[in-house]
Amino acid sequence: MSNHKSALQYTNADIHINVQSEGFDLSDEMLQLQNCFDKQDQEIGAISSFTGQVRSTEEDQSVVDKSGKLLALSIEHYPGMTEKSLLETCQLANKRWPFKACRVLHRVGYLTVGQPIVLVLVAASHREQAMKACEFIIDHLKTAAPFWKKAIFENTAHWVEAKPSDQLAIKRWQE
Amino acid sequence: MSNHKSALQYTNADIHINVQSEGFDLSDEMLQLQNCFDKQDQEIGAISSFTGQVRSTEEDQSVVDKSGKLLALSIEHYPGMTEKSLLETCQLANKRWPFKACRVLHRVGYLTVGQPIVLVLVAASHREQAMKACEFIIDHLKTAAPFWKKAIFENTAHWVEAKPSDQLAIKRWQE
Amino acid sequence: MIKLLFFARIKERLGKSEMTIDFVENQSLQTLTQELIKKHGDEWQILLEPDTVFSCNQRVVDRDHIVADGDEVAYFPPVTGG
Amino acid sequence: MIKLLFFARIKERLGKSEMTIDFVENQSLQTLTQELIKKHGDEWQILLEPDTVFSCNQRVVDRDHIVADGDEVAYFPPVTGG
Repeated sequence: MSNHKSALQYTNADIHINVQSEGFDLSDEMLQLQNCFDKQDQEIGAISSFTGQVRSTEEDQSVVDKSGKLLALSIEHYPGMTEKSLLETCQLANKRWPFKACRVLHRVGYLTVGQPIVLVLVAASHREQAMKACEFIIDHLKTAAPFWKKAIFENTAHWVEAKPSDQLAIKRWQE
Repeated sequence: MSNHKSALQYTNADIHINVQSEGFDLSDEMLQLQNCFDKQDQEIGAISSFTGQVRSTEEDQSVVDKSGKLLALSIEHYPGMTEKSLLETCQLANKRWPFKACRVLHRVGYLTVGQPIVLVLVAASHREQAMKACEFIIDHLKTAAPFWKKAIFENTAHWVEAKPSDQLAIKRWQE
Repeated sequence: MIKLLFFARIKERLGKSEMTIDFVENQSLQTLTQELIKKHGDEWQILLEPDTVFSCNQRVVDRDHIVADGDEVAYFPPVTGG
Repeated sequence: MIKLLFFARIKERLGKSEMTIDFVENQSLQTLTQELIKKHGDEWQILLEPDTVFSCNQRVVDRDHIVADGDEVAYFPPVTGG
């Protein structure tokens, strides 16, 4: 999980983390992200966002046959450690791709199909920093932040297994 | 510029292109992106966005000394060719990272500091497709779509020069 | 005292989300966990499954980590957020 | 007839955004452009600057591209959108 204790250094980027059950509005979050700055000194040229949401489809048809349709995800977390882990992830990203501000919102509780789960927003001077930091944060979060998803199907429910592809995605950043 | 005529193949992704002088609202665009789909079959798990906006700062202090503060960008385009070029860029992205829907909005005219210039929104089943396609589209657009920016300073105005770094960014995708 | 927390399928299996146990000097998480299994029965073997993650004071740690009095120890499956 | 379009600093330098010229059989963009410069003067050399991009019917083309009657030809500097 988080092996990056050295990354916990001072950074002058504005980092906002929230774990919440409520939804969020992308434009509102964009505004709040931009409000971190002095209007007279707008150095932000690039804003990247990633939104993850509950998909209805299971690629594995055998799962669909057995369990029925996916209705929702129920997401649990480790309060306290989650926020700490997300903050570390953002600080680590900021060290590699210096950005001006970032917001990470992650929802918990019962989320039906089509609902947003996570939002990562990064504002930077240039597009490379914004896009890379955003990508890194979502990849890192998936293997480090203590959240667990339970998939609620018509006929059953089961805990979602960690994906080897997420482990591969985070390894890519260590090259 | 666009050497990718072979990419003009049929794709079942929903691609929306607009060149406009008006601004845009990110949440509205997200909604419209999602409205492309049958609500009963929501296969979208990931949405990436990139927003580029007018920065106030010039890295080169000698430019600031001579020209004064940047006030705005005036953006010109080649109507018809622009839309064609943006569509090709999206189709090329979709060929490499199949996505479900994408929206590209690019503004023209007089845009003051802090105003958004371009929005790229990509919705896909998984995050890798959404993020890579979004990144590719903005990189490709910068070297292919016929837009030209004029920087309006307090004391002068000049056409923005094409950046070698943008040429490098697009070369990266050819590896 | 040591505070123990259990999450997700581990919590469901054990039927509890937290408990406290007495502090024992110079005890590793591995030993502490083996004692728990000895006391509570086979159902608790889930704590030592290869993919179970251990944390101490909200940081992921190895199983040979030595626990201090007042520590918060948590057991959880690989994370699946995002 | 061939329709010519000029954009950005090329448009400003020439003081016009479009014009039409007569079609000449089997003429490359390079030749067509040299004829324009010959006719309109040195100011028009900007059309053959190394970084000027040529398009024909809204596709970027090389300077040896042969023009057809009714084509839309455009001259512009490297693009700077996004």
